[in-house]
Amino acid sequence: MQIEDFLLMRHEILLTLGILIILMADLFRPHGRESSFSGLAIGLMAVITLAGLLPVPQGSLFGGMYVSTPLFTLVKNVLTMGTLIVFLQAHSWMTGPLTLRRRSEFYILLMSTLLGMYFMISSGNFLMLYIGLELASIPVAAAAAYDKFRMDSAESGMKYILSSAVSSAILLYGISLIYGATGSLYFERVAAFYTGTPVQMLAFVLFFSGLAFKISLVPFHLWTADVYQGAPTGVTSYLSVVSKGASTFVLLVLLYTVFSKIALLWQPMLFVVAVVTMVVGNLFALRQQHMRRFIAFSSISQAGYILVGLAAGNQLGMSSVVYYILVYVCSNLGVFGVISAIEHATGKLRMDDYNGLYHTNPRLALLMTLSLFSLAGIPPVAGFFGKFFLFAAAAQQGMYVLVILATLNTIISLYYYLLVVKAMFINSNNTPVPFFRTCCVTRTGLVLCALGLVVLGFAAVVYQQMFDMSFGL
Amino acid sequence: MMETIQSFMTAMMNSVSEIFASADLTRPTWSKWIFMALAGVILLGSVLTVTSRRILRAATFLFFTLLATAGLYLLLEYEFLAAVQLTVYAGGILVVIVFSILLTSHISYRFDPPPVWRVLGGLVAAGSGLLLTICVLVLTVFPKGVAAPAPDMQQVGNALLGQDVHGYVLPFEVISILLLACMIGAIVVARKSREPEASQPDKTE
Amino acid sequence: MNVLSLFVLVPVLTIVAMVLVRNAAQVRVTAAVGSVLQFILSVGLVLFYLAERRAGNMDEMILVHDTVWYAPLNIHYTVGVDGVSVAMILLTAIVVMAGVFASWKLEPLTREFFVSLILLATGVFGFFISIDLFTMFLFYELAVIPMYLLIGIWGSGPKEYSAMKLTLMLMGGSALLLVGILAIYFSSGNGLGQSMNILELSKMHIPLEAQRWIFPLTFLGFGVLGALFPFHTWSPDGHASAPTAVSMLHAGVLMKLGGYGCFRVAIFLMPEGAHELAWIFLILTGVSVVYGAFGAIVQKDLKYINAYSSVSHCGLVLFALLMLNQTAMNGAILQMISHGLMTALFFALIGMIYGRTHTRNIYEMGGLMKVIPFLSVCYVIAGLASLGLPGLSGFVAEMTIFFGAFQHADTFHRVLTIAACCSIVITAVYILRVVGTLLYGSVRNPHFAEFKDASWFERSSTLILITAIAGIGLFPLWLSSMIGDSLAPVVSRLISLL
Amino acid sequence: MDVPVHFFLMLSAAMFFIGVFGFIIRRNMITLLMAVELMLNAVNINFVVFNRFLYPDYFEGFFFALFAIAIAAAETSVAIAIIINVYRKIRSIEADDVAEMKH
Repeated sequence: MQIEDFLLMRHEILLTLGILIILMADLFRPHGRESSFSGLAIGLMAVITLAGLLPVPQGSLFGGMYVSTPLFTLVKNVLTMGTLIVFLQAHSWMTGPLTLRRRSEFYILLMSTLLGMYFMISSGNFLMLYIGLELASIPVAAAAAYDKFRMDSAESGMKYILSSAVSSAILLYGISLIYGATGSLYFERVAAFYTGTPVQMLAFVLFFSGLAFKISLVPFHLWTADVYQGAPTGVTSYLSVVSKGASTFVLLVLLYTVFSKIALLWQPMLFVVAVVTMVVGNLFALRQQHMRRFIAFSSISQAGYILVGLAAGNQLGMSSVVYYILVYVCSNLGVFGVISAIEHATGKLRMDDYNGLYHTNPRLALLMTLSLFSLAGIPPVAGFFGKFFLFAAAAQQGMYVLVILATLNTIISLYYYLLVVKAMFINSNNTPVPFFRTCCVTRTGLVLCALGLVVLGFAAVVYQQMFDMSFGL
Repeated sequence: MMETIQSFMTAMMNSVSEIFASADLTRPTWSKWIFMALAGVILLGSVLTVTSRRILRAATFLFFTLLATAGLYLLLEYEFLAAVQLTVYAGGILVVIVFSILLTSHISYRFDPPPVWRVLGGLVAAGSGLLLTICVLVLTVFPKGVAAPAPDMQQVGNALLGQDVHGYVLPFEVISILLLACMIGAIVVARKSREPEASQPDKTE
Repeated sequence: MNVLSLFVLVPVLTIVAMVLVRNAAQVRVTAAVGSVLQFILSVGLVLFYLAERRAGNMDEMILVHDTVWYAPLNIHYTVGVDGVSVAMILLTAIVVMAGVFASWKLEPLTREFFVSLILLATGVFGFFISIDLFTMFLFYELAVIPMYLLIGIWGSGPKEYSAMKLTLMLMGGSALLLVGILAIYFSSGNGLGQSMNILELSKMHIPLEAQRWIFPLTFLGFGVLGALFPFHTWSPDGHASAPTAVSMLHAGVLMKLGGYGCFRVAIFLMPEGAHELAWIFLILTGVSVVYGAFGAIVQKDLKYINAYSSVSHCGLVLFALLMLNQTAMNGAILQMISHGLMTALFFALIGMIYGRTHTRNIYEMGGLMKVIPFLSVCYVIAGLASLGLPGLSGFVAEMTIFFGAFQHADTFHRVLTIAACCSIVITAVYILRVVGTLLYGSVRNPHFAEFKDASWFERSSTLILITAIAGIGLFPLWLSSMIGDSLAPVVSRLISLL
Repeated sequence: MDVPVHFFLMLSAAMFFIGVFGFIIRRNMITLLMAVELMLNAVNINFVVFNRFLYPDYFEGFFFALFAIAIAAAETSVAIAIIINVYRKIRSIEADDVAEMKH
């Protein structure tokens, strides 16, 4: 291996080192002294984010097992930043007594998950894809069951591992048929032989279903609400943002490269799945009272919007999806930041508890409003731009019906997002969440989200960059 | 519509008869007999695994299924894989499963039979999936590869640490991290620890 | 730095200043300073515009400034104004200023109220100055969303319901609009390069098949905000629940966004589609006009009366636009301005009266002329303007509209026009009825006698509006010629295409 | 080898869908896990068969099966850990007892 190769894989190598550092730090920490590892993990993630910004050539290693392009690097950076923000927001929880004596494990689990996502994104072979996918999901299950003094956390972990196991079995069956139909597992060769024979179609459908589990598309979404509700808030936000973003991006890349020849099959399929996902997610979100369940269904419907861009299959679609993932990271982490701050301070998690929040904690309420508006696609926050581009991509392909259905769905979603806004600003409450100050680390995380929400929309250069790196069918 | 179905049926019939012709069942050989025996064990074992109402029996049937699968690998001359299957699957996974069964269930415990609608739903879902898959498989003509000799351990070892095309050093490394992470995850979840005093507000509702 | 961008920048800076200052009194002063500044700016813009025209600058839009924003979709930040938008900007500045004064004593959460109010104004100004579809859409939504909080927090009655209904219906309209904008963009250009710029788009030809479905989409999208008949139901509820300044701004300015959008986007960009499908919407707007007027007759609540009257008047705007000739369109724009001013005045007065009587039921009041003469006189003036008394702005606008409408000689247009004319009579009926019961007669409630007449900020608010109404009524020519000049090229293109 | 490739494939397909069937009808967590093991096993047969019969030049299927077994082991261990943790809480491993979730 040359030194450039190390540079090409810097995300993965640095993250592996980071995991080892934390492991070692835990092993050699003085006996009887507790340390939170929070600062260490945050610092490591910050270093990786910065290192990711270095300009580096593209290329492939290990005979095509590992591929890196500027777009991949960019998405990895987005995911790293998302993880960084999750760590920042989890800081106050991680320094609390509930996590005593097993703090380093939390970071190791999430970081190895992130490593799995890196490999998943950079894979050039179905084997690497699968290993990355598993590395990205098995530790999450353990992390979901991390809060083991609560019943629903354990249940959440169990639901996640079982559904993830079954989905990866289906995915594997798909991969095995792909291998049988094309004779290879390397993306390039598979793409060359993928012409759409019946067995290839079947293989694709199975493969897609497996990935759809991870992105929680309807009808593979049944685990989502329970898992989101039960897992610790930090893990839930990680699941709904980083994990989902990575899987979506992988699906995007595969659809546009490996399966590009059967676009005529997957475009109508995505059409249907997108519509069903949006509608079901929205309708269920309407009646949720528990904030984490609420966000679970909201994020299902968000995945539906992303599919609208995916279905387009053009350059605009690809860049819009990537852009939307970035925006989604900021918006959803903003929401989760507020939720976890309030949960940590008061233990309250129901929508009624948010009544009158603005009067006691105006800043949190404002950040929540901004994030929700971004999810709903209201200007001037970034979500507006993200949605516009997604829909523009579909419109470019002439899928106006899809766009109309999607925009009508945004109206439904606006309704329930406004319910939260209403709770915070309008409803009165005899026992409101008392005023509290978040610790400065958590606040940094919140400020980062707010900044992202405001800046991303207006700074067209971000989108321009993504557009330049993207490609169509 | 009728014509499409008809032509589909003819194509199916043709493919099926072709497959059976290539199997040439009139001239039984050892490998055919062994395959049939193994297939029988696998099918029976699988069905019993999911339908048995005693969990320990289900595990036993699963064990036989896994053994028969290892036999299948042997039949295909993949001795190494058969060995891995035996040690990791039958020896590792299954032992863990049996341990956990013994930890969590009483030996005489019997499941309640699943409700009828669920069985029907399962039958319909799995049955239609199976039917579809088999139709697609039957209709597919797979390219005839040249039967090359099975890999010897030297080749396997070289490929496992190879860095070029068809080299597997990267997945090998990544999977080691995966195993590490899973170990840590399993430990952090299963390790017994005392619940701290409720200085935190109660988070369950 | 482009001059027009100041119209967005000033309110944004005002908001920043309001967030930073210390107490409610300072917030009020900041808001007032900001809105007055904005007013001065817009007067300056009008003068500059007239001077440019007199100097012979015959560009379709002046002060055009173009910055590329999102290159992949050809989204530019493009601003520019013609006579129509200048007039609308002036209207907005006046109403915002009056609105700030009218809500001078508002509590609680004074700071938040003014921030949302100015945010709304930012959206409106941005909408009127932009000539890029994307930025236009952005500002449109920016103007709508603060309404939710404004009504929901500071409103009265079933405020949460009204606020939600209003927001969802308007956002539903904007959803159609989004599809329409994308469709316009992607069907423009004929492979030569697509555009979001309205000026460029008007020179391109959008295929007729596309126009056939994009026109109704965009017209409906904007029409929801302009209270087009089956989609007007948000308007009475919204107005009735909204606090004073919000009603003013909403009826006075926000509903004009709908009319302006219909003109600028739907009709201007898709003339053939408009010509073909105008009849459907003519019927709908005709219904709006008559239905609104009748609705106003049966109401007892002052705000509802005005809300229905707004439906009727805004219906008239769309009605006139769809006549697709110079005179009627000129009248439509004039009507927008006139209605904006007078309905703002109405709502301001209603707010002030309600603040004293704590009821809006007209039958519980009476004889107000004796106790609060200033406000009552203002109310009479507003009423007269509304029913189109010569010398006030309403007359000019409605006369022009009906002149224009009568230029169509076929039966269909005639019948509709006559039906719409009837609305004037109905308007007269309900205005006079309200004025009669409300202001004259004996004082029904004894403690009404203790009312104080308008305070200084209430006076300034109403006087600003009355001056503007009278100004337009007495000297309509500069305004109508300014609008007419800008309409002429539009209409001539409309006619040449057909 | 004189057994046609289709026979192997149909065998594995049957095994896979029996696993699916079991996953649908069972509610005991460990049985669910065993159903998943069946499915994974079926997949491995597929890989091996394809490798042996159709594409014997490289050992892609062989290695995939190898790695899949390793991953299945890891997955099972975490799943068992979680199941034991659940059992400690409620003394039951029936999924229905766990799912007291409200919708």
